[in-house]
Amino acid sequence: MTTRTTLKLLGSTTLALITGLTPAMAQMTSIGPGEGELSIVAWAGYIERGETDKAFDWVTKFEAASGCKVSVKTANTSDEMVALMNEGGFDLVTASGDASLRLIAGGRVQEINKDLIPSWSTIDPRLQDAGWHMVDGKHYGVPYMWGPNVLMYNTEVFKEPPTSWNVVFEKMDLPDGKSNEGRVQAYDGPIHVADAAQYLMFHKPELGITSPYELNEDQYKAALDLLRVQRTLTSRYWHDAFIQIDDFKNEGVVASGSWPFQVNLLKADNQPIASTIPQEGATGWADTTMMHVDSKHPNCAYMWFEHQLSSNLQSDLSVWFGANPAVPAACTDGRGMQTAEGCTANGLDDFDKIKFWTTPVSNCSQGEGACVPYYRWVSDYIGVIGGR
Amino acid sequence: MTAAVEFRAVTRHFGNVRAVDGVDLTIEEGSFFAMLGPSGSGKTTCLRLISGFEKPNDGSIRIFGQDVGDVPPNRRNVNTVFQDYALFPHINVRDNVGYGLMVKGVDRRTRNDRAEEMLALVKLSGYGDRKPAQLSGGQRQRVALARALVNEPRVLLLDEPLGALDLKLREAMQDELKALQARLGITFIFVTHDQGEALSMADRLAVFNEGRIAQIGTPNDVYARPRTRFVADFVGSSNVLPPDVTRAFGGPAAWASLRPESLHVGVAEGATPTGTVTGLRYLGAGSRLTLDVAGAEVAALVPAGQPVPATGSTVGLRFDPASLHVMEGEG
Amino acid sequence: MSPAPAILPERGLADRLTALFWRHPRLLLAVLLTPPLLWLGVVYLGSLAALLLQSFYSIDEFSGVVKEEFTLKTYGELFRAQNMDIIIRTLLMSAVVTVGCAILAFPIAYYAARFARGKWKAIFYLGVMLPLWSSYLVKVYAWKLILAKEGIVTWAADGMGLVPVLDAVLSIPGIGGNSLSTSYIGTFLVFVYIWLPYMILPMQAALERVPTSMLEASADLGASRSQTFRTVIFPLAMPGIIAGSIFTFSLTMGDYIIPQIVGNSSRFIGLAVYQLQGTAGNTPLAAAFAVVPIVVMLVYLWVAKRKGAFDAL
Amino acid sequence: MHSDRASLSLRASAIAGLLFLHLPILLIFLYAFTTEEKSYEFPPPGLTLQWFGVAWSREDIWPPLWLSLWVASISTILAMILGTLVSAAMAQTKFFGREQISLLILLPIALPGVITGMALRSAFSIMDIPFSTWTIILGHATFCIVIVYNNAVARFRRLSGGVMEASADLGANGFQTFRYVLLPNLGTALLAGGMLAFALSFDEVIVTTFTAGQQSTLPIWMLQELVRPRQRPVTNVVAIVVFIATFVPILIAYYLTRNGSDIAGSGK
Repeated sequence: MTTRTTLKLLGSTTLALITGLTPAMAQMTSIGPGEGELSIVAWAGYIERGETDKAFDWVTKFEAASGCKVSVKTANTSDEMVALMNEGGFDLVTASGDASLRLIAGGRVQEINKDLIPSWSTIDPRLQDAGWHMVDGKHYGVPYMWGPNVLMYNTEVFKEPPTSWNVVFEKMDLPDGKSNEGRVQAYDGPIHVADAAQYLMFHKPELGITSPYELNEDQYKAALDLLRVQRTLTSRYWHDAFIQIDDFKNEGVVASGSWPFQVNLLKADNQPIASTIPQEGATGWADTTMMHVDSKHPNCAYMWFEHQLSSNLQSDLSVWFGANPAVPAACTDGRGMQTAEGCTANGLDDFDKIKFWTTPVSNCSQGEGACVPYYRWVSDYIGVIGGR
Repeated sequence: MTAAVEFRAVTRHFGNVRAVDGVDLTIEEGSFFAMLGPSGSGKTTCLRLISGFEKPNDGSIRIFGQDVGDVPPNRRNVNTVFQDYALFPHINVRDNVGYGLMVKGVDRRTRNDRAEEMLALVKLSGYGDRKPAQLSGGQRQRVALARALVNEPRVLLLDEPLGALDLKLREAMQDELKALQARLGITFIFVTHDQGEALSMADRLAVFNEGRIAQIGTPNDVYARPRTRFVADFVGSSNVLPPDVTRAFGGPAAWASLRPESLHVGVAEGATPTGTVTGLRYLGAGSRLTLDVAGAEVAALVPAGQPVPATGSTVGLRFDPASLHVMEGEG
Repeated sequence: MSPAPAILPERGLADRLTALFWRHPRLLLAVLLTPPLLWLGVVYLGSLAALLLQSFYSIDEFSGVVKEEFTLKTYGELFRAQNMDIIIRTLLMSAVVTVGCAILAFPIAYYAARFARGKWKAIFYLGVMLPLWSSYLVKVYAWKLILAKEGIVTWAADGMGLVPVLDAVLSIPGIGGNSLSTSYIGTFLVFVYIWLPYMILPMQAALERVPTSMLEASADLGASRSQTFRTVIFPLAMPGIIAGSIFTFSLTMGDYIIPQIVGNSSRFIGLAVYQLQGTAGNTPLAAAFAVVPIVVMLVYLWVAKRKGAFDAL
Repeated sequence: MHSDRASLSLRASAIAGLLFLHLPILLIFLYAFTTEEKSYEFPPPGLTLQWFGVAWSREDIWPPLWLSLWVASISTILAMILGTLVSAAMAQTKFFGREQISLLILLPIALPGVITGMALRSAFSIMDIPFSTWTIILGHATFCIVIVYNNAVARFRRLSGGVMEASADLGANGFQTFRYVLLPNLGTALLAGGMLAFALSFDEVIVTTFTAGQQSTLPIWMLQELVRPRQRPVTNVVAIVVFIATFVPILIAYYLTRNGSDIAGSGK
């Protein structure tokens, strides 16, 4: 580390090593014996080994059967997942649609060979070739789970489920007669701009929004203006599921966009909490397990791909997280805890009402360079939260 | 007699400051030698050059004829009594005194015996178990002395050893040091800015000014026959006469010194020179007059019992011409 | 007495080395300084240089991969309005926290330095040190609970009938909010609490160096208490305050945990750096942000050095 | 009357300040006994002793605890060596670059931890150094040096320079001076500095998150527990145990340094 030249040299060598490996990395053609280890970047609650609740454990048996010891690094946002994968050292990531394309474009994940995954055919056909993990006809991941971003609310304030997202976007009096100022929350991630856009899509059709992830300058500006109104209503944004749980319990928060995960935990704690998908519909996430380009344990990774599609895992996972399995049979075959009613409650039938998270890019259906790209979402959303 | 310490053209400078500037010096073995001078005159640096804490930039230093340019302090058989004593705070008095023996590998029993002997020498028997912090200033000074003497050095260096003591203790210690030196017969070199101390204790003394030796000699030489105005001024309280005033006193046209106690005040008639009394201070053993003689200020002592002239009166001055000392040096 | 030699013989390697170092004092200095300078000069400064280097790179906005080509684009981004907001917000908060700490610390430091003796001295020392060394994280979470809308402050205000006061405080525009835990006031309180010991200790050290006689001299010359404070105690405590403020200012500027837990989600530099680098992977912009505290602290240290505050650290 | 007694208002504000410092700590104690598991509510719904047992039997506490102890020990030893060396050099002589070095030592603590952490992380990634226990130690030792240095340099300043010269004058070589004079006089200051450095390293989280990779130190474990609470009171139990465990070393450090003007342990 003596001179800048050395630094530069070392830096570029490292980069060359990483990028140089990408094309050379051939797709796997067969699965060998496990390497004994597997490290996964995952959302909180995605990879459970019975520590939180003994009934929910889909790691211990996998470890015993495959000999691959699983270690999990939890990430709180899609941005964090991309950063962790860019840094390297992990085998798998449970990436949402707003991260998966970035990972593919950045050359951080490798194409997978679905022939090595016997259960591939059991995946929901609507997910098999979804655009957030398939590029140029190549598959870059195995679908894991999907779900809506629900509106979580306090049942003591809302005797009837709110029918519109307006409770978190517009200044208004809630059913208990008090203003919603300081009593609602929003997600602390730039992808939340899409929620605003979806709301406008319903209430201001004159803007001509067709997809909340494809916004031209005018549509984008309208969404930001709406978010600026929301800033005046929101005391604090949430980015951590458990801090949101705390805030619903002792910070007086009564409504917020949320995940079924928090809803289930709060309900289990006997809190007066419920959730709904209002008339505007909802954004949602469809997560895909992707494999790092430099994965040191590819055999274990392929064993996990197969394992994650087993219907009893999918079933338990969907109960645990309050979401929908990538394998529809898990709702009905009775091998896990999930039931058909449960899947319906989690929005299995709402698939078409959900706009799945995907990374906004400038070349969109409105034309080349017509849409506002994601990096502007990032910096502008920081500005909105900062009151600008 | 061999020379205990010899300086040949020794120079030591710190940055642009010449702390010691071309000093030649010979200190006889067995003598009690004083280095006298105001602070910053280079005397302490000379001491540190002997002990080895400073190294000369130029010139050479010999101790008992051996060049010590390459010898670090721990191998010089020279010990120091530091100005602030520098006793080791964490060990007791006995171990402080025995330290020099310990680092030479002397066994504990012998070391303790020798330490007790040394403590007895400085009249501190029975204080061995105390920590330095539990001693008075005078006692610490004695411990420092005992600690320096335990190694039987051939030269003992004392850096303002009495500076921190009060007047009475200082006088007692002066006598003791003198007696100790006579008894042990080793060379003592001590640094002081107190001319009285230097005059009363030293066999020979060197007066330092701005890194050079202004004069070197016996106390009597230096006191009675200062070579320069600086020496005359610094040692005692001599009248320093400019050339024209020297002429008024009947001497040559040169700078001269004249001790106040050599001047006798009497009637103006027939006396050369005469002066006007401008001030008077009562000292107990006499009075000190300030006179204006040919435009210069001159001091004279009037012994007790003699009449004291009034301020403003004109008086005559009489003196033994031999006591008018014409100085060789200018500076 | 048998005459000993004037020069003692050399005994072994230790003596030879001692002589070597005595002849060449620079060599000893080099031996002493080389390991720490290698560590701090190469490892630490080298790392800072690596960081600065990154601030001249940029990021590919879509894939999030760092492009290692020299550009000033990232610094340009730093001057965007929302990023300037973060910088100004952070510097203001750091300044206010520093002043708050200084005001709260003074009576504690002054009492501990001047009046506490024996047992009380030990109690004050422990009283300051224990919070300093007890888990930072758990303390911050405890504050979240204290400040929550349904937390202890509200509970106590309710019990004492002070709810209107609390509401009035929370309705102050700009710094108020829905509850203390989601307002700038809350962020400020937690910062002040967490960094307070860092102000007390150097301040106490500086005040302990003020000789009692100096205060007596001032009183003797007819100064009133407040005059003594203004003209004697305060200037003498100043190096301690500056030393302490280095910590409070810098720690506030760099903290990324407190604003995540208490406050209204507005970013501070520390949090921005943490999120840009750690979660968004935008290392170049994070590095550019990091340059701000480095510059601020270098200026701060330069001023502190001139005021002689380093001795009080 | 001016100097002996503090005015009532001064005494009251000093004591109020101390209480302010301790209120949240009382709360931490209280919530170690709450019956509520997943999040905090005030007042706690009930009290129980069970969390102490639960904490004891939680296996995931031990590896972070050992790692933290190990990291803090090694960092402290490194910091003590480096801090002593540099303070010895600074105490000895005036030399060119002295001021710059004192600034350099201070820098890791004067710059925000997030900067130090990020800088080290950048360097690791550029040099292709994988994260390990040693990367954590590297970060910790860097900011611990100043703690040891501050304590040692204050003691050097107080130790009259004469004693080292006196030792040499009496015939001791450099190693003897180090062993018989320097070390005994510096010892307590080094010990105090070392203990504070240890405590600092043990509680550090800001830098560690950047230099730790996959491993968890105790504070990182706590952070994970606090944001993802299962049995949240367990973190309070751990905090209490650490609090009580640090009480003794801090008290010892106080008695070791109390006679000097050097206030130990400022700086984090």
